[in-house]
Amino acid sequence: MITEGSLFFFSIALFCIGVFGVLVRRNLLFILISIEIMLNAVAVLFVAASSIHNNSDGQIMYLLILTLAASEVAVGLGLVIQMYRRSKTLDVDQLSSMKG
Amino acid sequence: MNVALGYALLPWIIISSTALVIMLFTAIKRDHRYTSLMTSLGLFIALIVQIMQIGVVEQHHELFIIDGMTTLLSALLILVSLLLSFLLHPWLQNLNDPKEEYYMLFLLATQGALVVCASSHFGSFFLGLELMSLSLVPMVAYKDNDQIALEAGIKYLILSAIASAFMLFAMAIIYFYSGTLDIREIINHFPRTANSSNIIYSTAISLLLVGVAFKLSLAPCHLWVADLFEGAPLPTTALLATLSKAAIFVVLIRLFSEGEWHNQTGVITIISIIAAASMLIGNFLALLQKNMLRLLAYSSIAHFGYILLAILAIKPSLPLTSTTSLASEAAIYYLIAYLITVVGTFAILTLLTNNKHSYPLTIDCLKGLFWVKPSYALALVFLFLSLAGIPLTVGFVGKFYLTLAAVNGQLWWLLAILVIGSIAGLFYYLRLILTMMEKQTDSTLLINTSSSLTSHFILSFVIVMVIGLGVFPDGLAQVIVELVS
Amino acid sequence: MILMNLILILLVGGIAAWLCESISTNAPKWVAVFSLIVALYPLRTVLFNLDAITSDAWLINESIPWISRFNISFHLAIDGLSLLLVLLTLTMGMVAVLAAWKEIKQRTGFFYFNLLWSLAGVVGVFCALDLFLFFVFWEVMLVPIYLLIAIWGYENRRYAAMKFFLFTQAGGLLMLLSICAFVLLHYQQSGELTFNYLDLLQHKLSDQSAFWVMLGFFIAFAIKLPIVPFHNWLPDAHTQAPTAVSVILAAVLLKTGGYGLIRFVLTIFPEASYDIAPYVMAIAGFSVIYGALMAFSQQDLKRLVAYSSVSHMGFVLLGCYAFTVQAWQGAVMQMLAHGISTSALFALVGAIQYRYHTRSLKELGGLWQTIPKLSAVGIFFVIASLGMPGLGNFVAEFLVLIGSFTTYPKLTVVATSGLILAAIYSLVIAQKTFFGPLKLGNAIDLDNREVLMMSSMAVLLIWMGLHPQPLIDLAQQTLNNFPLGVQ
Amino acid sequence: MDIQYISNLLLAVPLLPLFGATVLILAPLFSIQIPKLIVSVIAVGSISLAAICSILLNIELNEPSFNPVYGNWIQVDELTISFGLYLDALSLVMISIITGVGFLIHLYSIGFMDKDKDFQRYFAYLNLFVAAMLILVLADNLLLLFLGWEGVGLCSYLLIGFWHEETKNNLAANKAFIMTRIGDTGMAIGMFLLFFQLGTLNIQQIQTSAAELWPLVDVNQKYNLDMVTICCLLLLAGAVGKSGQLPLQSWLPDAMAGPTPVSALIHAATMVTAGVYLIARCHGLFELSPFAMQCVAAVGAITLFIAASAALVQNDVKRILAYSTISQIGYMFLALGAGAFSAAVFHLMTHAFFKALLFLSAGALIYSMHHEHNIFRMGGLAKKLPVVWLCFFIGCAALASLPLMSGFWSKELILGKLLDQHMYGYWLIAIAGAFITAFYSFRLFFVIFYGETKKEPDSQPSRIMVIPLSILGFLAIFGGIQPQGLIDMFSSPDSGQASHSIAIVAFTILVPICAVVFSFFQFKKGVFGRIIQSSVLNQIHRFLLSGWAFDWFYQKIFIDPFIELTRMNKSDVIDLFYKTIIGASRMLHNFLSQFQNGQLRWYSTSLVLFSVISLTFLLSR
Repeated sequence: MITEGSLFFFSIALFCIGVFGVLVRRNLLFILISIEIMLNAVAVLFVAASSIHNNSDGQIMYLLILTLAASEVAVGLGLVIQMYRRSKTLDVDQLSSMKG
Repeated sequence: MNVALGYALLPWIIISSTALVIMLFTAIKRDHRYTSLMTSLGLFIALIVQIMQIGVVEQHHELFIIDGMTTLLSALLILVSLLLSFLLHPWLQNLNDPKEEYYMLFLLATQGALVVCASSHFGSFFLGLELMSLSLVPMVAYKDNDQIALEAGIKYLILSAIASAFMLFAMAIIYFYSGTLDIREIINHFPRTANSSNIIYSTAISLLLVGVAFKLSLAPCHLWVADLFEGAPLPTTALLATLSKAAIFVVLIRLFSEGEWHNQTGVITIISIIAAASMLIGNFLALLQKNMLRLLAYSSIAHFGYILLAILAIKPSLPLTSTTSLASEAAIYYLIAYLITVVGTFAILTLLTNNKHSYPLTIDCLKGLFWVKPSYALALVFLFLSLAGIPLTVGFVGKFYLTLAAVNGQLWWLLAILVIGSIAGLFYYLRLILTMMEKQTDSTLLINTSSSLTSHFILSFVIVMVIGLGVFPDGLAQVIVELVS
Repeated sequence: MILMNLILILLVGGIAAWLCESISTNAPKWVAVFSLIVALYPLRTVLFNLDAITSDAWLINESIPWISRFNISFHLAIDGLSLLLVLLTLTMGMVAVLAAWKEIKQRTGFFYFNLLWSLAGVVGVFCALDLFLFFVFWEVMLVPIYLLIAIWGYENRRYAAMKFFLFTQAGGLLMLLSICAFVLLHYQQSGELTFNYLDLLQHKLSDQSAFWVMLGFFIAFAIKLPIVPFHNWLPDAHTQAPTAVSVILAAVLLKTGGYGLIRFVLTIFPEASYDIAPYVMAIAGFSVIYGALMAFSQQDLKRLVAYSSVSHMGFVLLGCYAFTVQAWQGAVMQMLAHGISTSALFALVGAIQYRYHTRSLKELGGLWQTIPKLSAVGIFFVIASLGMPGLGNFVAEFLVLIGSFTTYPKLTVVATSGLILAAIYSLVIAQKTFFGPLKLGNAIDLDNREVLMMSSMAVLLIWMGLHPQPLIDLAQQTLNNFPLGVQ
Repeated sequence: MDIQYISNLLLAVPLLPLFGATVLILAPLFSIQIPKLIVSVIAVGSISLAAICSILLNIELNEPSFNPVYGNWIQVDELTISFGLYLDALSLVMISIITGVGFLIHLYSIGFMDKDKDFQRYFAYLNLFVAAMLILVLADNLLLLFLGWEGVGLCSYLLIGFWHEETKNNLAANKAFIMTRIGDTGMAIGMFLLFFQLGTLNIQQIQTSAAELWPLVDVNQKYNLDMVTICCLLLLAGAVGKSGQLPLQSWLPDAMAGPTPVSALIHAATMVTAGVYLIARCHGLFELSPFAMQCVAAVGAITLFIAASAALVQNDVKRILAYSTISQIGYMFLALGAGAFSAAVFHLMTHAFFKALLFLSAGALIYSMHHEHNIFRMGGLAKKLPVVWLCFFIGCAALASLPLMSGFWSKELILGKLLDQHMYGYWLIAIAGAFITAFYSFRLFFVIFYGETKKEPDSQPSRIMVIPLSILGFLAIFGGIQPQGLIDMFSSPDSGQASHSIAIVAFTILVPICAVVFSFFQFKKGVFGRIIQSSVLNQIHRFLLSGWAFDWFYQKIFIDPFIELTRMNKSDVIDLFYKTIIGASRMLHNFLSQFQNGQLRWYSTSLVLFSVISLTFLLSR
């Protein structure tokens, strides 16, 4: 039996993993993936909440999140390609020409 | 879907269908001029419809709330878009890449902002927000051969995705515990005192705050904004500085004028600190900044810090709130003043640079402008004075409103920081004005400037708005009073 | 709509001056002269009937609604005090135009535009009876002055202009806070939201809130006056400003501080002012002494005169807070007399700089041998500034001191020693500039324009020194209407 | 007596010279050239008309006092200051001296300043001075008096620095002005205090209401520092400054930098005696405070001795005369302090005559000797400059108060008054002073006229210089007839005229004669001008030469610290505070800019950090 609490903590853990990934990875692709993980954590929570409260709002939100994730990746990958074409690297730490 | 709601949503329908038509049109035949005309026309019609709705339409839908405030600010947002759309054609003209998609993204971003502005539900809020953000990302990185635009685009994409994820997570947590996504309901269920679910709400609120602070580029989530302003194309920056921030702020105003937040001392403290930090950090970062766009970015941080004061001043049982809602008025007025001023500034900068200019756009580029192009420079002088809050400009009226509201709310130490920040702010605005009045001229920027009918219209419109609303603010003030109360 | 016309004439004149530049570079100054003369025209009814209307509370009082949301109106009015200061503004505006006559060669249109707009702002400050309107004018007059210093100033102009602006703005913002707080407190008690001076005047604040509200106003005016330790903008601004702007600064801009103290701080918050009076008197005395000491140590002639301004304006503060009729009258007289004498000194320094391109006391000397007229006039104003009886400054300082003595004898004695220091630094000016062996070459002496300008100021000073009664009576009219808690 | 006529006449007295001054000052400003002759006519004419007016007033005035008011100057609340002139015997004497001696000196100046390029400016100042001085003595209230008081100070300043090309002269002028200003400030405070206490500044009213308010305290409490004493001492400060008395005396010797007729008029005959006039004018007030009277006497006595001793060793003829002026005014103060007001004023008058004579003849001497001031570079001039010789002799004799000269009568009167008041210590000082005075005045006389011939005079004084000299010489001899009005002027203890023993009278007469004789023998021995070998004596000589080293003392105590203080704070300490703010802002800017490092991962970290911190904050509450 999956309890509400465990779902909650699972999603928090997943979210934290995503956050951690965003923070420590330098590769742009991995950062995008980490963001996906974060979004998925949110999606899990929404679905779980939806089943608890017995309304469909959460599931609709899940769909929306899915769309968001997809379009984000679409835009993101476009940029990834651009970046790789331009500088032959995906290291985000290289992206620091603007400062001050 | 009844007719009244349809009428209420008519501006949105017009704008999104314009975007769709452009998409179809582009698929058939690329024509820059027609696309541009179509965009402006669509926005113009939407604006007229929206203005007609001000104070008339009142709709409380499950997802949207369309009332006086929404209509007024939507009209304003459309106006801003319309103004910017005039600039797109001359700017894109000099670009080698395909141009038509930009208009589409532009319209979609506007649409997103309008949705956010009217949202009363986490779902609609989220949809609008993402529509706006995701349209903005390609707009930021639109220039194909531009390294720093790409850099800015990537930064914005990643960071805004993180912020969205944070906000979504907060929504999910709230939904998990309350079972609803309707904002007003959530506010009403908000725990008045400390109890077991407090911890959950605290988590949610702090995550939500991160998202909002990021979108409004409030300190300490302000780091991205300067890079973005510097890297992104000028029209995109203008849109980013005005539309995206204003839309979110409207939600914030609504949130605060409905809930009883003064009991939530913890949240109030955090927001106070955010406001104070934004005022200080923004102004002091701008203090010696040489890059024009970074400077504007920092000044926008400070300005949103100022408006937070109005938000914080929304408390019941204060002298003026007993009869009217001074603080909300102040927030709205300041927002309007800021939008007009900033959009004017970007419009003029865009006109001046016309995309032929090589980066970076430093302050020195404006050297001697006053003696070469007096009309442009004069407009810029008024705009900077307005940003600095000098009387007879709309910015001053906004600041006055704000001060009155903050004094009314007895936010003394924040007011002290406001004073310090304003003085620092004056320093760099005046520096800009002075640079324009210097004797030597750096002609690289200025030679290109062409004067067309559009530019004349924009210049005069900006001056009339900034000075007109500064000298005779009463009309607008009365409208706001009516709509808010 | 007398006063509105007056302000409007100046504003329109400014724009006309700017536009005229395209006709000829000389046109703007004639436009400026013309508009300053025309500006007197609306005042004719008052000026020709001075005796008849001294009993009325307001000589002119006009108001039109402006921002109804806050019940703000465009409320202008003058009484004796305001009238004196408005006249001073117009007169010294004329002097400033004359001082700039030859000195300003570039961008004359914009120069005179700024000059006239700043004068319009100052006139507005002296006339505004709505707190919001007052604040608007208070700020509006600064921007043109800022530009004047920053564009046409000397070597270090940007720093000086910025310092000037930031100092006054800091005060201005505090004043804005005070205005807001005051209006809201009034609203809380009476349920009426108003920025009208006369309505707010009726309002009595509790002691503590009165203190804080008063403090905001006080600091703003103290910065403008300026009072040690808020005086640092003044030497820089004066030193770097073009002559005409120095004249405007000294003659009228500083007076807005004194005017504000009298019109707002003392009138609206008599009790709170009375409570802090001992401290303020001490600061004022210190200002007198400190300014004089600083003046003595300067090598830059303009800086010296600027510090002497600090010293002189200390007397204004002294007079305001002594709470006696004589001292109050002295403060008003000091504003007028200092306005003329110090402006004249600045104009002189400007004339010297125009001829020799230096203001350094080390480089100047022996000017009497080549330009005796200028030197004679210079000696006259030096003597005036050290408080020679028979000239306006003496009457002012005498009244201030004799009035203050009855309430604060010890502090007055301290401030009186400022007279000795005034003599010291004034004589330093005379000795190092006009006397001694000639160090620089020949130059052209004062031309007719300058003689006219200087001699009219000299005549005014002598008139104020020997027959100040009309001025005193006019100012007394204000005092009669607002007793300020003066016994 | 037609009141209108007299008041107009009285008004004309100060206004005529003022008119002359105005014309002379304004003309060059508007580029109008006035020939020298016209300048002289305007300048001397205005003074002579004023002199005639004052003579007419002497004839016409047959009331004890006359007080016309010409209008209000300042009226604020209960403070009322009018343009009122007050004519009584005292001011009548003063205006007679001022216009009379002034006229003579103006006349003399035409000759003396003949070759000066600033002829017109000179007469403008001089006229202005006379006008101011007349206002000073005629004023019926302290403020108007102060107007004249400062006015004469100003003219003195301008005339000391008349030859402005030389920095030395300007510094002397500055010194004179500032030192007198110090005294004036005291006097101003005195005015404030008087107004505060009595509510008026009218001199006569002050004296009457002071007498009501502060009845004379009994002798046991006379050293109490009560209000009237403070008032008197403050007024005394002004008097001391103006009259070159201790401790503000050291400007007067330096003031000799001006043209010699100026020294005669301002720094001998008129302005420097303004202090004496002030105290005499306010005698009703001073008499209420025995302590203040004591102070006046003490100041006078000490000054007369110090100045006389300093005069002993000076080389510069004008400095000798300057010290002697200080010393003689010391006598006047002594007399005032003893309550002998009429004697003081009498001595003021005779002093004006003989000192003006001395200065003018010194001027003639200097004029003839190529601007040579040092007496030891002159000598043997008795035959070569007979007129000057004669004038000098008369002047020195009067100064030494040899019998039957004008100075004799006034000084005897003062000495007698001192005995009357049982002020024996002061009497002794006065006698000693008289001895020294006679000694140094004849030292001067012998050295100049009978010393070794060093230099030849190149010209004789012109006629226009000789005429005033001879008139003044006449007055210096016969001016010792005390006008009746003067004696009656003060109702104070003049009545108790005790006769002194013959021995004392004879002693006082003999002292100056002995001094002259002693001086003659010393001169014969060649003591004067000899280089001093003994180091102790040398020290004393230098000490005396510097006028008891007051200048050195003031330099160390006041001027140097003052300059050091201002120099230290030249760039304004308070500005440091604002500079710190600027620096701090810059540092803050740089600090904050460091966080804008362009690193995406740092940016995302900041978001996460913020959420963590705010969460911690919310939970910790």
